[in-house]
Amino acid sequence: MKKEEIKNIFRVGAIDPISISKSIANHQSKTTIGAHSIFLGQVRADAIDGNEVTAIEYTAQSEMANKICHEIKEAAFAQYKLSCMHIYHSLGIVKKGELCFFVFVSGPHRKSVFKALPQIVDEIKDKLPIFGKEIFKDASHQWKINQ
Amino acid sequence: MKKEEIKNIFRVGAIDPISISKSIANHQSKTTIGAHSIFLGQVRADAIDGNEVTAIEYTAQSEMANKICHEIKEAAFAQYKLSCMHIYHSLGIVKKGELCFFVFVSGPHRKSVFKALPQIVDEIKDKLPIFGKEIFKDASHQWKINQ
Amino acid sequence: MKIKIRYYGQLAEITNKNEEFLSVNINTVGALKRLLSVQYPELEKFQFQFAQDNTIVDENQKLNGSAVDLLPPFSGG
Amino acid sequence: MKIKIRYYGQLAEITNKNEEFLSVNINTVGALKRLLSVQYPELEKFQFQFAQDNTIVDENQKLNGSAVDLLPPFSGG
Repeated sequence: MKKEEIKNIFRVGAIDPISISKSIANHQSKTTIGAHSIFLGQVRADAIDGNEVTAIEYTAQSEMANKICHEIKEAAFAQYKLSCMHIYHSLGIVKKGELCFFVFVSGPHRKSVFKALPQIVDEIKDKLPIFGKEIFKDASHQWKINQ
Repeated sequence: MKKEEIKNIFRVGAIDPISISKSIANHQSKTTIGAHSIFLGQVRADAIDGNEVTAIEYTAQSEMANKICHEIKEAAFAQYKLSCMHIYHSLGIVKKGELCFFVFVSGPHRKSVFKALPQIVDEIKDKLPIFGKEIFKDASHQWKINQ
Repeated sequence: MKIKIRYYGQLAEITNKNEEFLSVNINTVGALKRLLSVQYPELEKFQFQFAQDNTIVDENQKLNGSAVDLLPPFSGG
Repeated sequence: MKIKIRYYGQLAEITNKNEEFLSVNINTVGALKRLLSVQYPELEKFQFQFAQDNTIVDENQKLNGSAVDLLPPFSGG
């Protein structure tokens, strides 16, 4: 496999479900793939003290985030038998019910993709300098904390 | 949660990527969902003794398969905190590179969906009376065996 | 008793039929299995399971008049 | 030395700026941290990390003239 360049994972605004079906369809010519697995993060309308989250605004140190994401991908390719991997994360406002995070892993067999996907998702959440601001109905906000 | 009726998981021919994006988009009004995970099975062009798989033809005892699939779903809902689950499997011819199997699990948080998804996929492959006939380039065939 | 037998996957290929009706004078799945091995000696070479009323059954299961399915190993997904 | 400091997430809110240039007479990240705590006493209440050249650094790290990032806890996904 040729050395991949560092890709920009960031997209302004929500991730469109149509772009996901296009991403899936793009793999139909890769006939060594037998299994795909996808993770999608969606903005929840969490209620906190009677106030409801209506959107999350994401910011990031994107150069650093892209570099670390690239390292996470390379490590997963080295560890598991995978064919390809696509990752997008939103920047800016994503409203409740919309998608903010997309990780798509493909390989010959399902075992590898099922091991790789949660690991990649967890590492991205842990290691990428991305910051979510939860915006409430009454226009107040709080800074998101990942469990 | 109200008792769900037994659904027909079978679709004639390949699963269209567009139907997947529609299925995803249908969840944007469910704002307690924070995590989706999807499995897609794709027909590989495996080479066996120099002959190449060009399609798989699926048949099933579909009434029994739908009943067992329903039981697998109910057990997963009882075991994990999930919001919804959608499952499709192809019947008839699915060409190499096309999708034959779709499992879509959603829940408030990723941990439950990551545990549920591989379990549901494995159980469907193990327990549903579905039969794949691998059709080769030279029109010969062999019966698929799941590892 | 007249029972419907349904053949799936490779077993439909071996018997060259998807289903048939048999008039039989037997009570159990095991007895049906022996009867079918006489009718289709090739079956002996294959692994398969029986189902009745959409449930896998073992050889002690009583035939109840419902269709009986002959299911080769599953290979969905 | 003149260094660019960039503030992210909640830290941009506290300092009320995304970035600034500081002329400083110090060598390490630790010294910068102490200097910024004087400038922005509120920072003491928050957890944050430093990065230089797109890498998390500890307080012993030498300042090399590249921009320094102040990063609050990550909450992507």
